[in-house]
Amino acid sequence: MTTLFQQLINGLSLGSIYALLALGYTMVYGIIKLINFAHGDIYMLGAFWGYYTINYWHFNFIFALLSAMVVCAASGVIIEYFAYRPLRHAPRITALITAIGVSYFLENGMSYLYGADTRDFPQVIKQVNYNLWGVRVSNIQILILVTACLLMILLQLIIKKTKMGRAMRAVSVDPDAAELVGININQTISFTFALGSSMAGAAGVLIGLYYNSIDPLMGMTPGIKAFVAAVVGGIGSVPGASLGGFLIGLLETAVQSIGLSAYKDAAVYLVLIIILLVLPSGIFGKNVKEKV
Amino acid sequence: MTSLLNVEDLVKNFGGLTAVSDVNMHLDDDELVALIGPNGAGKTTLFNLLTGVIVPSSGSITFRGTDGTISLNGMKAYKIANLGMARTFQNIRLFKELSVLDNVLIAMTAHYKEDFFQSVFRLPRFYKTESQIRKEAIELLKIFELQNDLDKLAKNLPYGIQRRLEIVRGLAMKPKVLFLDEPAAGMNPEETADLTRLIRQVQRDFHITVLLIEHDMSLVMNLASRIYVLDHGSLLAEGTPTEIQQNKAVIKAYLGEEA
Amino acid sequence: MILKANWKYNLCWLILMVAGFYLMNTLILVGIINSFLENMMVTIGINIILAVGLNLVIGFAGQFSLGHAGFMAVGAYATAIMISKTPTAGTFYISIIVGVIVAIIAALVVGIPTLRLRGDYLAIATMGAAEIIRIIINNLKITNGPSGMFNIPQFATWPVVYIMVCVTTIIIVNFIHSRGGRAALAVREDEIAAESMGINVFKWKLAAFVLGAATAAVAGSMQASYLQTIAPSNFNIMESIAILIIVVLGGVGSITGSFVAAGILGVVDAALQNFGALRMVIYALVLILIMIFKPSGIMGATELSFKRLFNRKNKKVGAKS
Amino acid sequence: MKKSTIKRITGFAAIAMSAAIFAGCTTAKTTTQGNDQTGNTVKIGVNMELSGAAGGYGNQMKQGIQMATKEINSKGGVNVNGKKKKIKLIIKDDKTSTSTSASVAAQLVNNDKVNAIIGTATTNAGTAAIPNETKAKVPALSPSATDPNFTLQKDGKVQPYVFRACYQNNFQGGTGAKFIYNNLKAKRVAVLGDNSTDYGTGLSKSFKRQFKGKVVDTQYFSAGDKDFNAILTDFKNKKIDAIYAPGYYSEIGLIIKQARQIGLNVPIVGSDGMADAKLVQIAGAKNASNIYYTTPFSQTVAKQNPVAVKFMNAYKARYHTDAPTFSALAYDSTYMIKQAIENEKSANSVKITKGLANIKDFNGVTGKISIDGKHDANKPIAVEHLNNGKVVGSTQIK
Repeated sequence: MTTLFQQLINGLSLGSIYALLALGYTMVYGIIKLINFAHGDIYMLGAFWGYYTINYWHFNFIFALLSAMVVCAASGVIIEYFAYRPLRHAPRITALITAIGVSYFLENGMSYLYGADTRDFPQVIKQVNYNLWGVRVSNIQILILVTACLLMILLQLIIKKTKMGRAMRAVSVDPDAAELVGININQTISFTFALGSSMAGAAGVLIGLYYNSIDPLMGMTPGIKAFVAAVVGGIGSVPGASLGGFLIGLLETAVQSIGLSAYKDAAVYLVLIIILLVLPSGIFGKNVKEKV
Repeated sequence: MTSLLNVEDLVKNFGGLTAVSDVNMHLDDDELVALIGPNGAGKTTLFNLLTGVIVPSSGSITFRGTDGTISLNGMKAYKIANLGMARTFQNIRLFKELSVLDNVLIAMTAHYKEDFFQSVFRLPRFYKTESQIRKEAIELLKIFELQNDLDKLAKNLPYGIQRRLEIVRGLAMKPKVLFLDEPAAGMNPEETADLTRLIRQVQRDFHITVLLIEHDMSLVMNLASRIYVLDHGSLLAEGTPTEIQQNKAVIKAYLGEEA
Repeated sequence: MILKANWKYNLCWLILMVAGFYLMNTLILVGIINSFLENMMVTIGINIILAVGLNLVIGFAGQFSLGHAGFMAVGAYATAIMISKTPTAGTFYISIIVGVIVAIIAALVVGIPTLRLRGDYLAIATMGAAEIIRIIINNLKITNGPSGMFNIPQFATWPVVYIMVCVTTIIIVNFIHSRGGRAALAVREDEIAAESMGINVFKWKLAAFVLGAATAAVAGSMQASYLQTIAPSNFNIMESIAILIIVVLGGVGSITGSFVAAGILGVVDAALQNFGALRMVIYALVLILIMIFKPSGIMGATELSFKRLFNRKNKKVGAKS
Repeated sequence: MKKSTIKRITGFAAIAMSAAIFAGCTTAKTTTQGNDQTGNTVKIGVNMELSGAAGGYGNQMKQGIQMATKEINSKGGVNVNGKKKKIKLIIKDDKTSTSTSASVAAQLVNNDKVNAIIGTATTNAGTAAIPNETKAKVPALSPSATDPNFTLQKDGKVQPYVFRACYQNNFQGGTGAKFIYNNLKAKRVAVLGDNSTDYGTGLSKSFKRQFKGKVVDTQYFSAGDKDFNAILTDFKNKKIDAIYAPGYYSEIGLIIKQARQIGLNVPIVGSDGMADAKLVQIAGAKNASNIYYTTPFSQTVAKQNPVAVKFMNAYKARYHTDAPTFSALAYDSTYMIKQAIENEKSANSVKITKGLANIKDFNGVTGKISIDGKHDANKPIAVEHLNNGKVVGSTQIK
């Protein structure tokens, strides 16, 4: 029984990481229908920013986290401006290839400049384990879980309650109509990228701290998993992304705990396919039918 | 003899909204029937139900095929099409990036066979069927004076010609019934007059039943032998053009209370 | 009438293929093409087979598949396993057929459920399916797990690959210009209109998908026997993406484009070997810049066509007289 | 109509025929005597994973090779039959891809006419390069390809032009098995191996084959995984005495960290992929206790080995960090080629091959190396013991 709870905690803590990353995917996809392959690499940039500022500029944790969010937001906006904006009216597959190009550029650019080695993240917060009825939880696990939930609520508030959020929703439904009613599309999309990328930046620092290991290719695997999570949850939906993240985290943990670790990724993809077959737009996705 | 197409108590609900309610109608061989009604009356929805694009909530649609009457309820759209029901779309749905000839050839897909190996290895049989089918398509296009545009992309044709090509494409399916969804929309009077001639010609030469949705009353009154009037999803009236012109309910629906 | 016109074009293509073969052969005999260049060209050839097959699925049937490497893996392992057991040329050719058959079965198993999905959802589902295939191969005993298989006898010499490039391209191009290909194009253009024209949309999607998978298996067989080494990691998501890049770079819907892009990328890849860690940075930048300045790819949707060349000439002659 | 088809078919037949004929011609002409040494340099090609999945390890090897070359050249170069020739490195990236590796090998042996090749880091990329190397009769020495069959042909005969400077999996896995059973007296062991490379699975398999106790559970992970809590929680319930975890330091470091954090304190035994200072940094010094790994490059043993001491100091001076095993193996590989040239008094590639096959008691950073009949590197193996992140002892295993 304790083991079951322990595995549940393990799954939730892994899931909160995917959820954190999936939020950024879902926002960008929601607004310009682009699978932003570079999102995982922005997360990597965030982790490296944290690494360097803490090690060399001796930032404290909160300041490193916030500055990483700002830096990642800026890089997200810059990437959108140079790589995606010129392609806004091009075929979507072209934009996708560009996103892959940006991803390669960031991964290999960082490898070239700083080396492809794994390095250890400075442990600015001492890890403390709490023992609750035999179940172990660490303070950093709780921190990540709480941050993921807070950011999700914050995002939902921004989207539902603010003027910018309204603009985002309008652009995602019909950019042309949104422009007609006076919404500045470029600004709205930039803002979305800033928001999504700052999530990735926060995730980078938190996860760097949690696992204590970062490298230039660290965004690749979680990036794809997080995208799968976003799709499972219904891409474009904020609660969906979080739910998808937790679902994938729990699933991976479950598969590993029953001893099928070699097939853990296969199980994730299998569940993805099954969910899409039953719900073609994911759990919270809206199924838009073409009007005849 | 039963009607070619028979619709009984047809209902379609979208969530809480009833788009089509208790519609009864029939189409007989070789007649030209019009379906009119104000915007949002459910005309296109009815078309979509008849052609299998959407599935009815209740009621029945039956079709007199070569071997007996067949129920079309829940049948896949392509199967219904292959029974002999062709259609055009309100917002032209040609294969835009393909040539005029390809548009017509695609519509003929069900009417010829090409074995995979024949076509991939270009066996003699392939060339034979291909030249036959092309000849047929070109002849059809000739009737509608499109023979000089064979290799043009559909998207590059003028609007009126696109409408015409869509009708030709429907005819290439060798249908028994042709559904035309607002064929005169966006046309000037001259083009509309052309279209009227065209539809008449189609009906005369090909001996098919035509069901026509149209807002242009002159065209409808000119062409149709019978008219169905749809309002708020249900049938308001049915009759010959003269009957409909004098029907109080129809006038009310079209012109509002004061009339 | 059509026939007479067609055999002229067919002959042109045939001459081009044979001439290409003899040109390459002569260059090898006089030593201009050494084994490095031969290696590069064979790699380009294999990439052409892959890209042409994927282009059929994406460019002509309009189905966004990201799982091409999975089917390639099926063909590669079929060949590797069979010719490692009985290393004869006969087994090699049988193994290609076996690979194709298994790939067709795999494509049916993957395609029948997933081809109901659209756009990016289909992409992510096919990507998942390909990963499942790879993970299974990675954990099987007969495939030797992650170590992969090596010391595979080489039967796929460059002439074999050359002929396979020709054969698969002929098959796919001929398919596109036939009843089935036109139906697939209709599906790409407008599913609803295609359906109302009596076209079984799902069937033709599946046909294109399966044919694409079958050619991918051929490419896999070629690679396994030419390189004499395969490992599951050769067939991961990145490989599927690499094939997709060739297709998009060349032009979605242009077979000629796939040829051109596979050639250019093959040369660029060989040239960048000297740049070490910088190579992928340059590659990424080139990719981004081409996409921004040529969003529809190098060739757009245009094809090299002898028919058009002839017609243009005829028109000119006609204008003069 | 018929005509065109027939033409087409005959055309195809023509292609097929000529293909068959000329295929014979093209392969028949490649009979070389290997690449001779020309000019004032000995050309050594480096076919290495500088980008892609194994890019990190490949770059460490590149550093080792460059260091060795610089040292040799600063002393005048390699002594080729009395004349000092400088080494010219030609470094090319194979992207951790089999097809690129084959292409790199072809370019090195044909265009650059190298006399020997160092590489590759991984078995898969290495085997893809073998046909081209064999055709050109140029030897390839891999610093770290560990699959037992890497140096063997299909029929079990040795690959004439392929060598390695590291242990093969059976040897190292067997040593791990002996150590856990005999020295740690552990009877119930769980295996947690890297399933994305031949290295992790190869070691897992050979360990399981040779371990005399009970292997309670075998689980796998992939390179790039970061969360092992689920597997470790599962292990914790299985009452195991030790974990055998073959893989690279980036993942094993995390496994150690997470195992200790959930209170799983059994010994964790690994392989030479762990022997890197980064292991302790990632795991945390406090967590890195009760850790053992098989390695040729023991820091304690190295203190008695002057070559190793020199290497470690030089590496630290140049790169400001402790030398990783991969750099050491690559460094040794470079010197082994130098040794082969000097023994044979020739830098012809076929001669170098012969020289490499005959290397005996070569004094390397990673121990006294002899190449055996299977072109494997025989050298002593040690098990290092970490406590609180420090190497506290090492055991020689016979």
